[in-house]
Amino acid sequence: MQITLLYFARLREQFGTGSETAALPAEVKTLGELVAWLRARGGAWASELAEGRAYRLAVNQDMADPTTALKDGDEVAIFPPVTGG
Amino acid sequence: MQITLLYFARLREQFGTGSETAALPAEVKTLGELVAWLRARGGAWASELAEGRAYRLAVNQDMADPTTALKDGDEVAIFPPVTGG
Amino acid sequence: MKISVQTAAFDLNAEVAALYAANPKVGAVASFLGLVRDVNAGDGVTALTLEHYPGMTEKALARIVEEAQARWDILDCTVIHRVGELKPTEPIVLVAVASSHRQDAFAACAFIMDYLKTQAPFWKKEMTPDGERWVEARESDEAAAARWRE
Amino acid sequence: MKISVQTAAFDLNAEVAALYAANPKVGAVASFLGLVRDVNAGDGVTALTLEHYPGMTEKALARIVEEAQARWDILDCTVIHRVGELKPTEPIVLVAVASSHRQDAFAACAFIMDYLKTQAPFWKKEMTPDGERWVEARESDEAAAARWRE
Repeated sequence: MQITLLYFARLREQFGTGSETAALPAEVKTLGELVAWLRARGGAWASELAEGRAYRLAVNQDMADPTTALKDGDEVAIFPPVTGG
Repeated sequence: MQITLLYFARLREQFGTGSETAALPAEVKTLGELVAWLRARGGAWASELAEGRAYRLAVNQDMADPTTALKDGDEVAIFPPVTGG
Repeated sequence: MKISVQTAAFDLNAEVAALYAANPKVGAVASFLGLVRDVNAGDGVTALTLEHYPGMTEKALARIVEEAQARWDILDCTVIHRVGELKPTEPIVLVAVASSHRQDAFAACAFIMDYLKTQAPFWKKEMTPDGERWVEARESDEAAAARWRE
Repeated sequence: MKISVQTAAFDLNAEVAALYAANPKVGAVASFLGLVRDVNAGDGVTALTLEHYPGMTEKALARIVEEAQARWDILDCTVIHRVGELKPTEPIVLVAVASSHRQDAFAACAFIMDYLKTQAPFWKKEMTPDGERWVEARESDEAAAARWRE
């Protein structure tokens, strides 16, 4: 399946991009599996998404967690804990 | 001793005056004794200051209670529970 | 700190800006505006007259603000209470508290309002279609003030 | 209900008056103004850049306001959050809640701020004399939001 990935704030800077379209391998079915797949890219992906790092996930503009199932066409966002207000 | 008495809101209207100067008999030494002395005037004084009626007391512009001792020249105010804000 | 008892209306922008515009340590301003409602206890209210005890009013408000300052980190604070005749939708009271952080600002603002409601000598008289009446104090206001003493 | 994410400044008078001027049922407006401070975590801050997630931001704020409406009696409410570059003493956020009674207005306003701080996708970057840095989320903000779920 194909999804849109969005990155914000520190993650956007570290990954060097704010968005990308990704064609996911068949075994990537959940948000948690997506993060593991991104982490396997190495570099900033491995360090920013390492176990124990704080990041947040959203699917189609709602907060989500690693167990959330993905479907074709989803808009997935990964970003640091929010700091507005 | 001589004191100034101030009345506000409903009590001012019921007593028909907002202030008076009173020369107290020697046995009136506390706020509680002052209220009893006023109550003995009868009429609105007896009904508005009856046991169980809600009123508040202040001496020299600070909230006070019936045990507060009076001294010559005090400004004593009697008024209903406050309703500002 | 500014405490004012006045008949005139006030300018919310100017009052709040006075708390933060010149002080870049201020990160939060919590404010409360109390307004005349056109209904109370089920009856229509066409106007409100606010009476107060000149002298004691300012003293009571200053004491309430001092107690708030002792409890929370406050950088500045304004309390304005109007007296005289007011119509529905007119502002009666403004309490605005500036602090570095929002929790202090919120708590101090709510505290000042709860104490003002039970400790500051103001009285409201309502004009209704059936005539005038003095507003009765509410038990819930006593309870709100009491919770800060727990 | 008004929710706005904008770069422009806003007019506190106009925003608050819009909540009560046409509705004589409103007895209380609690509001919160968040401002850029010139210091954070011990360092000087000369400017702040606010980034957000367009689309999700408005959705998250609307959801927070809906939850506040479900919990308290709210007559109207405005949330404005600015984005882009801001200087010390400039307003960042306004949350204003109108209600018949002050307890609902205060609680809903504090709740919306606590949730906004942890649920709405905004991020602050600070300019300091030593360069730029992303502001770190604070544990105390998570704790403030968590207390509403107890």
